[in-house]
Amino acid sequence: MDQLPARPPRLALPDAEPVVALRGLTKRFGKVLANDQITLEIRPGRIKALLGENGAGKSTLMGMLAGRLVPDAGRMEVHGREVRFASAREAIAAGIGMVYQHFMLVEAMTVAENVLLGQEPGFFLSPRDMERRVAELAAQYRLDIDPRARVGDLSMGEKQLVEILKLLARDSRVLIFDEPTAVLTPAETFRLFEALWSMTAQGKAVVFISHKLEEVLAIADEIAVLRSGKVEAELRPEEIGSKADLARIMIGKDVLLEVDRTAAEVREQVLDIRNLNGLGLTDINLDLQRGEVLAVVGVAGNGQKALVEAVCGLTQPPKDTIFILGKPWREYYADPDWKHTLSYIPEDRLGLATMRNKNLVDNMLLTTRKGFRSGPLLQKARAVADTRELVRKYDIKPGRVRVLAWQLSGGNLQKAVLARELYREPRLIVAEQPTQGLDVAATEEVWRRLLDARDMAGILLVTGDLNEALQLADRVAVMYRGRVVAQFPVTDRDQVDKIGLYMAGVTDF
Amino acid sequence: MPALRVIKRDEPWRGGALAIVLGALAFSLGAGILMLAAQGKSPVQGAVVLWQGTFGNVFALEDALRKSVPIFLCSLGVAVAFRMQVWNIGAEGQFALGAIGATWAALTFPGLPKIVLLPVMFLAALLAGGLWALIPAWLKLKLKVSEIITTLMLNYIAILLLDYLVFGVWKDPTSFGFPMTPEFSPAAILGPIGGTRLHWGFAVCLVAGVGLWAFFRFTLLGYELKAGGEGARVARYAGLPYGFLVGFVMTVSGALAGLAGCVETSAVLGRLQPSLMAGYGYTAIVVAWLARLEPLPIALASFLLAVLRVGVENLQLEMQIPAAYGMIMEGLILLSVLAGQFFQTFRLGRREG
Amino acid sequence: MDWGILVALLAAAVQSGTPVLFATLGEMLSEKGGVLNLGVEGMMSVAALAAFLTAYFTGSPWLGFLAGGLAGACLASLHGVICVGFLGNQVVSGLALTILGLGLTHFFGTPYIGLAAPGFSKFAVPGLADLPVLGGILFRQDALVYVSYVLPVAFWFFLQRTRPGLAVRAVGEMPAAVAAAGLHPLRLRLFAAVAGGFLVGLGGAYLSLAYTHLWTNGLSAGRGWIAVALVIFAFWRPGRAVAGAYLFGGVMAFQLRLQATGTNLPSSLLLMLPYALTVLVLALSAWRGRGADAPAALGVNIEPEG
Amino acid sequence: MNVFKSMGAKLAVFCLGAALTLSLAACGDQKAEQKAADKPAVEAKPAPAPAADKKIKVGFVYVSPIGDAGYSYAHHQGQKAVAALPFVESSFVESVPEGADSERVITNMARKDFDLVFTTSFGYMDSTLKVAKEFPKVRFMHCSGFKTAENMSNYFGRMYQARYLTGMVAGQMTKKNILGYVAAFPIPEVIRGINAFTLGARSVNPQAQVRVVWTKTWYDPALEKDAAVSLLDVGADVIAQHQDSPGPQEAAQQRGVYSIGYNSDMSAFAPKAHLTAAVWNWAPLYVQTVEEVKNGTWKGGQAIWGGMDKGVVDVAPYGPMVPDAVKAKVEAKRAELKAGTDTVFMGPIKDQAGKERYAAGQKAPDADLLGMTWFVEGVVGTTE
Repeated sequence: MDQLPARPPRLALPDAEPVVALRGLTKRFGKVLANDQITLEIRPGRIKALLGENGAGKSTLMGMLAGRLVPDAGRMEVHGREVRFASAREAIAAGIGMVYQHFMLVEAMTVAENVLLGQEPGFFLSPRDMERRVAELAAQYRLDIDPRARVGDLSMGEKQLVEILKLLARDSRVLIFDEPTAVLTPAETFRLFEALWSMTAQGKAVVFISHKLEEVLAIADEIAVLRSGKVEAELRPEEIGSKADLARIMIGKDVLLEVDRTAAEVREQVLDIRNLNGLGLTDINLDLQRGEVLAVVGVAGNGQKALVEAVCGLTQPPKDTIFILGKPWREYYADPDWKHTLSYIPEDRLGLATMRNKNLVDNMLLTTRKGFRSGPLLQKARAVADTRELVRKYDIKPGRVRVLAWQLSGGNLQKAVLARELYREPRLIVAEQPTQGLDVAATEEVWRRLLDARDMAGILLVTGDLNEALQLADRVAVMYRGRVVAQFPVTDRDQVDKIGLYMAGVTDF
Repeated sequence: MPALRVIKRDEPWRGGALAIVLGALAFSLGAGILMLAAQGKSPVQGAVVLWQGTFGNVFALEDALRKSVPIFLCSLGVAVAFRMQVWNIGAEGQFALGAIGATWAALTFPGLPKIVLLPVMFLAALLAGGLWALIPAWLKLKLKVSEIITTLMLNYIAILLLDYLVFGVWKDPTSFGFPMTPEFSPAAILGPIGGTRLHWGFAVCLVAGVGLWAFFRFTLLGYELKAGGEGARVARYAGLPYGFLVGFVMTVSGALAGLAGCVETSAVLGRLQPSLMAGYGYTAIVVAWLARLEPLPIALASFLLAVLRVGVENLQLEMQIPAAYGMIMEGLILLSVLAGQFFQTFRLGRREG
Repeated sequence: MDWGILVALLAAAVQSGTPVLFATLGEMLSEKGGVLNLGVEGMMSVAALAAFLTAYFTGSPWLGFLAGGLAGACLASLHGVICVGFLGNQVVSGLALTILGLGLTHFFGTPYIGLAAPGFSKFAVPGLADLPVLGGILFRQDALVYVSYVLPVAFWFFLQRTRPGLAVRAVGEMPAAVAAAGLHPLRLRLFAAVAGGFLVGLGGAYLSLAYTHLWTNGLSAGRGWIAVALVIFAFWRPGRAVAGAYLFGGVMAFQLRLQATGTNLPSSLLLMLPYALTVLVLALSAWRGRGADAPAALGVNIEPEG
Repeated sequence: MNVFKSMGAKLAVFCLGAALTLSLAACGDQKAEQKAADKPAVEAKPAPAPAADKKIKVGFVYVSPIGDAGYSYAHHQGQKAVAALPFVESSFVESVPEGADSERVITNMARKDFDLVFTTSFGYMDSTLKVAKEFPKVRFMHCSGFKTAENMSNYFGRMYQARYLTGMVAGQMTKKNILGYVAAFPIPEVIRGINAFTLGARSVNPQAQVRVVWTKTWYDPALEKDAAVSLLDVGADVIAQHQDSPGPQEAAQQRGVYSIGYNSDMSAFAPKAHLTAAVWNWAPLYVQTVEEVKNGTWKGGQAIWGGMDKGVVDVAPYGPMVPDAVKAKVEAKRAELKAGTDTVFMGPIKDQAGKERYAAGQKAPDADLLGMTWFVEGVVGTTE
């Protein structure tokens, strides 16, 4: 993470009139006050970083600016004139464009079709014309992309280029990027930064939303820190002493995301992957012992998902490639016991790990139900009692067991999943992006629980967050295009420094 | 801009389900009355006549109860499948197959004593209905063919199969060529309960309804079925045997519809004939959805729609209102409940500013 | 079977395939926009009645044709409002629409049964009709069949080569992307559902204006359901919809001719053919692994954000 | 209320078995005898007439929607004639499924003090009988069955007579000697009609051949038209039908060949093709029955199988293309039938396989006609 590019000399722009001014914007979701009286100014030719924890209200704020959400109170001004956006269309017309964290792209259509969707020149379309226009635009900003390619076939980095092209095609004057680097390799991040600078050089205003301190310090001209829905501070990078200072402002207390990690005793092997080929994976060889954490890192979309799904039984791997708790995959999945086996904590908490319209008891039973059977019957009363106990032990808010999964916040939902899976006393834990979208407190707790779990299990941690990997893991495996390109202990500082290169597929130095 | 906007509820609306159904009924009744008025008929008289033909009349109520038996059983079956998000709209065909199965048993072993023959008939009906429903389940699992279409096409095929049998091999030689099987032997008839006009099919309903309720509430498999409704991926995540579950719900679903066919053939007709098919399998879908797939509400909703069917006859007799009126009401009720369920998770709020 | 009979069989296949073709394309449009509408059967019935009544009272079959389309669109808009606006379950809403549609036609249509309205008659297209074989099959039909020849091409052109077509395809795949692009996903879905309903309605109109010149209850006789199945069979492509519709029409025409030439097969079994074939064809196309061609957001409602 | 068009309910519409009590004896069938024994020999005695000042309430139960333009429609025309009588109050219920539903509807009518109830489908027989026993003061007329009671008679029409006449017309008008017959369901009523039509055609044209296509539907104009077209494609040049829709008529008109209608005069649908039609006419019988009730002369336990002599069936006026010579031949036979001389099923009659079913001079008994399940010689097709 130390390879972020150096900022080019900042242009000495005069304080131009703000292109966008937000005055006292407030937005509520049910009982949650997501944005409270936010006032901000965005100026042309500047990169404004919006820094804040998950749940601080960054995305809500930008959602209102992009016309996707309607503010409950407050005003927005564009070039000094008050505006009200009833839809994204009106925001786009006012020159405000947004690149969302989850790409808003139609996978089944071509790059050109995606870029020009809603922007087509006439009623009739000529694919050739559209492709030519997009190609010209890409050339103008030196973006390398084939307008005829199907978006579904592109890498994450390329997809982001398509999103940027969409904004450029709309002549947006304010470009909002919501956590744009989460899915990029360091090299791609570098390229993105260059593109952002070249856009500001052409007078565009850029809003860069992130919770990554280094990136914000590297790229921003102005930094606004959001906390609990309020603007906590507005700063210039040069006013900031250290990362720790910035973190303190962001979180409100001295928290440096670090956990004490004592080595656990390494015991028997719980996972063995031998020469796994297929499912988009090539030559995967991994092994994991009880008592250790193996982090699989890499840019999203490089085969981690396929690996996890195969290990966790969602897809079927080729024969004799995966061995779980000493058993071949087929034998293990023929009839796995609910206890002392594999626990999977998936990235998709609401869609896969829980049933959104069911209460906590039913959700608890999802993977533990066999522990509550007596003959053909289910011991509901015991399940309720145990769920109640878990809710208390893990402090899952709002503290009731009849609450439905969708009503929980991200952190509480993850705690509930964790509680359930650890209740099974697993021997092997597959944790996939376990802290994505969680606030600092929740992140810390998840980390702590995972480290504690090493006593009983080996942990396969799949994450895109290098800090997380380095905090928790004993060993790191880097994936690129379906291969494990490097595997090493975290104590090997040389290798650790090269993770960024590995993630970009560079292995020969 | 004091416009209204949609706000997601923080908590699901308690008691909302009942309010929605009642609201939908009121709305449909209102629309229905308007339609009468548009036809130049007196809505007040219509309401009175409808009341007299249903709740105002013990005889009609008894009949509605009899009629709700097949609707209830089919609807239970539909609900079992819908709970797992398996869209079985083939209750009509499975009903036909159940009738065919029961008839086969009744015609093949006419000499058996009642105590043996009736169970054999029930078993044959359960098997026939269940296996028939297993075809779309198999196609869905092995070839990913949408069960919506296959169950529907199998309805047509089942009805034609029934036709083929009663027009052909099973035709009563003494029926003067009419498409019907010989009358069943008395041992194959599900008789009335005591001196009432209700038949023992009610006991079957009670057993099936309570059994299913208990099954979903108390058993592991029942829980697994509910969880399986979240889809194949969640099922695989949770280690649920998804394929088995789909096959199981379709079989149970088909078996219940088959049971309805058996009861209707044995208790009401006493022989197999094409007039058996009266669209209960489709009404069952309306009922299941109205009742939010729960057994007790299904009982109430089947009775309600049976009452509607009976009451519409009185409307015809007294006011010459076409029979299709009942169908329109069925459609309206279902559509308004669907729209109303929106308010289960959302509410309207005032937009500020 | 000699040439003449084969030509007659294929000509009949084209005719009985035509209403199904209209309906299939209509359902396909709706599904392309992400709205699964199982109410095709009800929509076709109502449309057939509306078309018949309009032609009967105005004397103009073309007005009737239009009225059929509009009636289909009206019913589809009901489905659209319930599913797009109120997030109703699309499967159940479609079924309800079928029940309602059949009820409405029985209720309002009964007094008009047995009357004859002006309709479309077959005529030979000068020149083309004299082509060997093809002329007899394709160019001795009624005007609406000729309309149906143009329709799949227009349908393809609309989806692939026009602005709203692109937007409709996008909203069936990923509504959020459409919203982000500044378009209105709900309006687009409603449009797809209603426009699709219009085409389905044209199919219904064909039944009472061209296929026969009569009105009756149950005129669609299951053709709506076949159309729903054919959309899957066609992998959401208009070209294959044509093939599917004519194949279905061909089987229907074939079983009747088999009887007419004197076969000993029971007619119940012959009448099962089209339905059995539908299941078989679906199984075969699924076997070839093409289910993935369905629009990604088909049947998934768009939740409001707040 | 059959949502998705199950053919089942409509099927029974035409289950016209018209097995008369009369014929039961001739039938000699064990089961039939048993049935006959079930009910006491009915003493045919007039039921008392209702009070003179009160209107007579007459109810009708139909198996299908009256709008089907076919079977129930024909009965409904009769109902209209009855309702027009000044001393009558009449009502009806349509689309009543056979079985439990019909029992309820009939009972409902009886409880509402109807004086006379017509139940117009075969499948209503048992429920009518049951209700009749429960309500001895109400009079019941059941169409097309074979059971009766003290207050229940049955009735039907000899449609085959009209079929025979239309067959004579068709047999003379065909040039290719192939007649097409679009038929609904293979039940005796339909088979009998096809046989009578064939016998009529071959009586004037021994070369004539009748080809049959089953549609398994009573009213699907599109399918029935298609079926007619398929017959035209195999060379038929006259199309007859036992269907309720004029679809086949349209097909014939469009091909420029001839057609024979059914149920009612269908010439409006195919003026250039329509030769004639075999038609029902229930009005005279219904009006007569009501008048009997009024006068107190109505009797239960009767079996009325009315033919052309009673005016229940007839042929529609001939189209202009029918030559006088053809008409003359047919009219001669028609006069015979009107006079009550029924020789339609007079031997020699052979079946499809060439086996002689009735020897020369032997007349098929009514019981045979009611249960007819085989085709006569000259029909191409199967009764399955």
